[in-house]
Amino acid sequence: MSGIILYFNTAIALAVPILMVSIGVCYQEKTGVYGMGSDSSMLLSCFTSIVTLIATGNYFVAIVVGILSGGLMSLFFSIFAVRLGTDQTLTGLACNFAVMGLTSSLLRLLWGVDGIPMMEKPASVPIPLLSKIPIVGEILFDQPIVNYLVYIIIPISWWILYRSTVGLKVRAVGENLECADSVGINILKTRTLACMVAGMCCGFGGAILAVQQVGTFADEMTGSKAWMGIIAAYFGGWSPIGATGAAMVFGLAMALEKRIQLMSFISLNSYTVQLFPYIAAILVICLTGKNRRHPANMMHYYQKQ
Amino acid sequence: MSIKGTSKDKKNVIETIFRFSPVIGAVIGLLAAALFVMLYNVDPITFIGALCKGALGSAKAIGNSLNRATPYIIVGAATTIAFKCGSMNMGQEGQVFMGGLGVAVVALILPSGTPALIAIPLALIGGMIMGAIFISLPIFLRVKRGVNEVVVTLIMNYMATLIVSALVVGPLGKVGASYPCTENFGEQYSLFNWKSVGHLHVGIFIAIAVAILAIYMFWVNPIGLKARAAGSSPAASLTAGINPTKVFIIGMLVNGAFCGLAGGVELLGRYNNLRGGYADGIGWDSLIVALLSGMNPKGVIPAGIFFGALFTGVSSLQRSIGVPSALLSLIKGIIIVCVVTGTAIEKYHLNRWLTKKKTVK
Amino acid sequence: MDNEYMVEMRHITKTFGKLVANNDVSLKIKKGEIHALLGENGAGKSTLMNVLYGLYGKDKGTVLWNGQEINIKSPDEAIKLGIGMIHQHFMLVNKFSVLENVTLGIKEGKWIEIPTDEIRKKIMELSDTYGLNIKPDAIVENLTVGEQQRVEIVKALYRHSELLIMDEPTAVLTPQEAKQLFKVLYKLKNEGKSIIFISHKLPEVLEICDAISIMRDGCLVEEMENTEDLDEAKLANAMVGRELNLEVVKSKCEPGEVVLKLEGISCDGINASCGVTDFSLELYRGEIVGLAGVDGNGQTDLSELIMGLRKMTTGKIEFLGQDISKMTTKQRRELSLGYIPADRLKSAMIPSMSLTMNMCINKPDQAPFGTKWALNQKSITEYTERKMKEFNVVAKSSGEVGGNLSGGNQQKLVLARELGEKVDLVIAVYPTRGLDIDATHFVFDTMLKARDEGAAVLYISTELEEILQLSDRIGVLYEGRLQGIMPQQEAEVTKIGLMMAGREVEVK
Amino acid sequence: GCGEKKDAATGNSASSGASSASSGASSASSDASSASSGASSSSSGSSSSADKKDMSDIKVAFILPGEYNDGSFNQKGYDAMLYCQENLGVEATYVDRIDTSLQSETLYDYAEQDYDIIVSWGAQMEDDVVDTLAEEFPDTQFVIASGTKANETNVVNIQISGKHLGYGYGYMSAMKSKANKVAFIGAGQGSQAYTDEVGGFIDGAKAYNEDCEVTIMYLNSFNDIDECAQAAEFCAEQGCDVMFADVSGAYKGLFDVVTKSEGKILTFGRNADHTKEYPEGCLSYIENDWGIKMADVITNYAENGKWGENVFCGFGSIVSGWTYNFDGEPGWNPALVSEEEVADFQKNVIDMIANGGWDPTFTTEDANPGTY
Ligand SMILES: Nc1ncnc2c1ncn2[C@@H]1O[C@H](COP(=O)(O)OP(=O)(O)OP(=O)(O)O)[C@@H](O)[C@H]1O
Ligand SMILES: Nc1ncnc2c1ncn2[C@@H]1O[C@H](COP(=O)(O)OP(=O)(O)OP(=O)(O)O)[C@@H](O)[C@H]1O
Ligand SMILES: [Mg+2]
Ligand SMILES: [Mg+2]
Repeated sequence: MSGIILYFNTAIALAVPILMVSIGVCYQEKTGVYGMGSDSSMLLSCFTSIVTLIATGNYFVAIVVGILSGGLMSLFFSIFAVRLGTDQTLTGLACNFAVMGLTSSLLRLLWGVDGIPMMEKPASVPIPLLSKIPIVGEILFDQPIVNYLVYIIIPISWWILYRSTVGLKVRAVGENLECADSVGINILKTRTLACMVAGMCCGFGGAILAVQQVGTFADEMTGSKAWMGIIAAYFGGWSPIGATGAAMVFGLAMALEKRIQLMSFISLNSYTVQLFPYIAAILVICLTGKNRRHPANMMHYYQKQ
Repeated sequence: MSIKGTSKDKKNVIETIFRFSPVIGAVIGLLAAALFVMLYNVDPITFIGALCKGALGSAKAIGNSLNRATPYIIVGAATTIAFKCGSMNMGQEGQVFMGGLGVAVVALILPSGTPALIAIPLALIGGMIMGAIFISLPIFLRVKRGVNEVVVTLIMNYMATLIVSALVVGPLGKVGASYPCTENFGEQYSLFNWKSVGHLHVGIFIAIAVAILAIYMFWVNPIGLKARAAGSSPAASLTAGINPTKVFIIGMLVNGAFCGLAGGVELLGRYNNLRGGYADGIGWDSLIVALLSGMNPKGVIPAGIFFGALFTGVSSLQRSIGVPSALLSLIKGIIIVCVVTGTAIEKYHLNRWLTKKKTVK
Repeated sequence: MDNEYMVEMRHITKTFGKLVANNDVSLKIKKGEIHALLGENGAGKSTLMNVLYGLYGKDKGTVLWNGQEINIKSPDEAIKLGIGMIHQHFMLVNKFSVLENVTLGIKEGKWIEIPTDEIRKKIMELSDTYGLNIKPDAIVENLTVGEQQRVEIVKALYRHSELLIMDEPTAVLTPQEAKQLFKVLYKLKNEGKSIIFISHKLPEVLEICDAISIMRDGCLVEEMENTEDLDEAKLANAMVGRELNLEVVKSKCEPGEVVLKLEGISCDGINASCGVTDFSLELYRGEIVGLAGVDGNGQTDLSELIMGLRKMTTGKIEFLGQDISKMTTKQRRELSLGYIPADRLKSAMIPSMSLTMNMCINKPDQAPFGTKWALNQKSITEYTERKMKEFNVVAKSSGEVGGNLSGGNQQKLVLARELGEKVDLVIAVYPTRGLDIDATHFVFDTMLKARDEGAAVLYISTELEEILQLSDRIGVLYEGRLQGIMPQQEAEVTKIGLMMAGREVEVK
Repeated sequence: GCGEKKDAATGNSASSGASSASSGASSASSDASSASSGASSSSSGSSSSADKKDMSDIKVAFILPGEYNDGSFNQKGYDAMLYCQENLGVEATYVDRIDTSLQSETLYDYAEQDYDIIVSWGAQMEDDVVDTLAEEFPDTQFVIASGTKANETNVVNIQISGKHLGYGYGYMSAMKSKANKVAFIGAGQGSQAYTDEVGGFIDGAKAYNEDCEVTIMYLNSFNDIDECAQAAEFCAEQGCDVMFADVSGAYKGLFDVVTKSEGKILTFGRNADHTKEYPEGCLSYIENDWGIKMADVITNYAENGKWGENVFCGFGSIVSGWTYNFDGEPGWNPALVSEEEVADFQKNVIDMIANGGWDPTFTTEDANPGTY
């Protein structure tokens, strides 16, 4: 029984940063701005949140700083990609490179060869009654406090995107820029804001990863997590609920990979086993990802005549 | 409707200058990077000097730069092809890796006495086939199931590195290797190279040939016209009797095959065995090259050489003036942002700014 | 000064790069009037309206709103002032429902949940009051163009605009729908609102407008009151600046051999279309067969079926005695035929490519465009320029991209491509949609010329007038079936009208 | 000249390297260093004395594949560079983060410049070095740290015996495991050194207790702390109570898990003295002084000129690869490892292997992930 709980807990832990990125990507890509640069927001936030944590010792402040720096990074991205109309993919990739270099050189500047210290990670907080529910309760409601925040962000994001007027604007911008402009939606503002919200989500994901899960900063510590987030958004159809499902699939598959390694009867080398989550992801996409169409104005730049 | 007479000298000068906006962007990017490097007590002039010297300062540097440009040009050209055919392949990285695998499989199967003139082409064809096979899954899923190829190719990038590693550690692996790799292929598989020119290998000619082929196919041959039509407007091309799905499939396959070729050339040009991680980052950098070229095969050679030189120059900095390696990707990022900004300004804003100035006067 | 004018545009100049689209235009709209804005394709009407609406920035000039000088920088501000606009190219989000499209950009309820029920009720109210027949929950991409046009109207009405700009609202409406719209306009006018009405259909302009402004080449050339002694010819002449002959001169029809034979062909519909059911027709050399019908009754399906763009479920198609049912579009393109599809921006032109490339797209590997191995750029350019002259295509150069041409010129380019060489069969679907009188007549002339040169012409249109003028035989399409076919001499408007509505009418 | 040096060294340090681990009396490495430098000076006569170089004239380049401050293997290289610079006065420089794709370029660049000694850190580059560079640049001295290959003329390889290392860890793990379940967390399967280490680990654990369950698990990356922590949690959930991770930066993840267990899970420090941070559960850490090793190589080069040799470091070898230290001192964690256990280890691992009692060959399949 504890095995199952651990398995799901690991899956959730793996999924949460991916999920936050993918929710961010939902906002951003719904307005037709490619989320290639998510990694930059996430990585920068990992760095700033840990630095803040070391400086202040306060988790809350650390996470807030992480979120803000993610948003700032995205703002920087949007100045180029949204305002000036630079190629979104290239700008995103360039931001990723830049932040990779920036964080690791700052890391050296600040801590040098001694390396950054390892910080203690906050314990999980069981929710009084709910966590008593067997299995489900133990899996879902005995989590670090930030994860509960993520639980709330998912439905709120869905509601914002699909039920609120703001969401309607966001989606309209992604579908038909001219139409959006003609009904009085400020495209620049909408896109820039969506990018910033996306950056803040990625920043939150990064802060969770650094402060809650790892407890320190390592070069390129986000690994492929931001990419996974982008993929999850795609195949969740840019809906926060869909993206949650996709991120959970990734989390479960990645957690399963370690289980498979433990099974002695399949003697495969580690690389073969590590292929498993990706195969699973592709299988799931085959089954569910049919005819996902990205927003019609993806990567289109809008310039007022 | 009337056309305003083209006017004035000054405006034209500015416009001509901005034709070279990518170059200007690159220069500004270098200056920005130089300012940043000052944080590390490196003099900006030394920095730029060292960067240029490392990229183009000697025969060896030029050789290194061209070697690095080789896969960029091949993959870049292939990517522009696929893009013009209406597909968004993001799986270059994986396809390049698989190309190396194809080369290795052929090289390990062929009898060891095969002469180079037969062995190398066969091996490279093996690479191309492998690249094409690897890209077939996203094609199939897109055509038959409507699954977006961006997602699948992205995921398959991760799979490719793992597949190569798994095979190199497993069935193809050399026993007792100090790092995961296959047996050596044999001398005959090494691409001819000039030692004195930084081991510049003949791959660069293959690359230029591929780029020229792409230019020919796209701007001269009628097939290219049809493909471009299908890529930019599927409905209209259907009416004109072109099958956009077929174009998509062929474009993707060509992309996969040429990525495989690039992987093969890289492998045979630099190494004599297949090893995990041998092509790390090439696919991504090539995608950048393709994008920098404006997804136009014509721009791929200069963009590829620029990026190859940038990469070589930047990675020589640590050796020459001790700039920490961590800064290198920052410098790369700054320069790319500046180049794309230059392009965007030329494309969208320049005219407007110029005319605005005028009306103010 | 009393604010007699609701809006005054003064000395507006607007350029696109080197092209001057509006040159020192001044336009005055009174309160409570329906003001027509006329002009040839590309005269700058839409541009001027887009400037007024804030969608385009202006280079020079001022706008007065109720006597007050204002600077409208974005549609947002225009909407706040009470300006509504129905755009020539629909401004609708295809993936959204009608309700969402109407809600879009409405200020009430920022950050809050969309008051869906309330809005639905209001839409239904509007729909009932003005007789628009709107389904609030339908997805826009599943609607016919006529329905989409009505959604645009509801969108504008919903905002209670003081000034309503309507850029060719009747281009895709049936006569009945147009009548309905005019009622709406009168009602609005009586409520004291002003309307700017752009149209190429002069009779309706004469019918409903109080004042008329005419643009030519980016300049406002004439302003007039709509008085008794105005007629179509006068308007048309003012628009083009020279005498126009609006008569269609037609020689006698002498049908020859069968060119196209359709035997009971059918296909399934997609989205909003109804498909084609058991359609049989023979087309002879030297005749024009007009197919009338309300939009959405299988016109597009039929043409696409003939071109092999749709899967044929039953039937047989013969071209000059050869069975082409199994042929691909590519193979059919090798035959001597010309095809003018319904949606020119989407299906006929590649907006991002140059005119030369658009010209050779059908057969790039054949003379004079090139060989299997290479395009002959020089001869393509030469050919394109020759045809452009022949077909009167106005563009900066043959290297201009297709998307930058005005609608009329795009259509002419398509005509030049499809009918530039002698062909045996012409299939034209709505070829005059959105064209000005001059261009429309040019299309007529081209069709007649093709006919006289021995081609069989299948002319599909929703404009009964055109069909009656042009055709030798007239058929009616209803729900994908051929409701009946008759020689032009026997065609009566009432009879065809009944058939178009689905009534079975005795045809001799 | 090299042959003599080797012979001389054998007599001097064979026992000290093996025994220091148990006795804790003195550092084996420093012994070895003094031994070899002593040996070199004594044997200098036989080699051409004209070769003798001034330390300050010698230029050394270290090529590190990973981050210079990864707190692990690459940092050892950086430290070794600093050590040589300070203690020998040579002109030393380094480059880090040299990916596979940059290796040959970097190696050639240094070889063509007038560097005397080029140190390639890790086995990744050794084929390039041994097969091509060494022949092309016969006047340059190449050194491979922790590789498997050398040549006779100008490539020195310091080969740390992964096999011995792994066996030792495995044996001690099995000895300390109450649940009879131990785990090894690794990354980058495939190199012979790694295969040997894993194979040795399994063999060592089984040698202590045939029924001991050994779990082998691999991470996707050497640096993913989070992943390492998750792997450790899985192993803990399986019941493993002694775990060892040989991954560069990611070991921090394992440490996080074992620290939380408050002494229930035991582990070993790797490359850094974790016994200080976690005395309640850290059995020892390995002191592998690359600085001294590199200093020896450079000194010998200065005295005798270039040479090629595979310097094997393991139990019973001429030069010991490492010592087991606790809290800065040689020896095991006294609170966790009793005198008898240390003696057992000395007898059944160090002495047994030194006497040639165990020398299998492992293939990659032997190191596959799974439970053994
Ligand atoms: N966005 C644009 N960029 C460049 N040129 C444009 C743009 N929009 C319009 N034009 C050009 O400006 C001129 C006026 O176009 P406009 O759309 O105002 O004509 P119009 O009078 O509305 O014609 P139509 O009756 O065909 O709608 C045309 O020559 C057109 O090609
Ligand atoms: N960050 C890394 N990137 C790539 N390869 C690495 C990295 N860290 C270690 N390796 C490889 O793994 C091998 C074993 O590394 P390990 O950390 O066990 O060092 P070692 O040889 O045992 O030396 P030491 O005993 O000083 O730690 C090295 O030879 C190196 O090739
Ligand atoms: Mg118009
Ligand atoms: Mg080791």
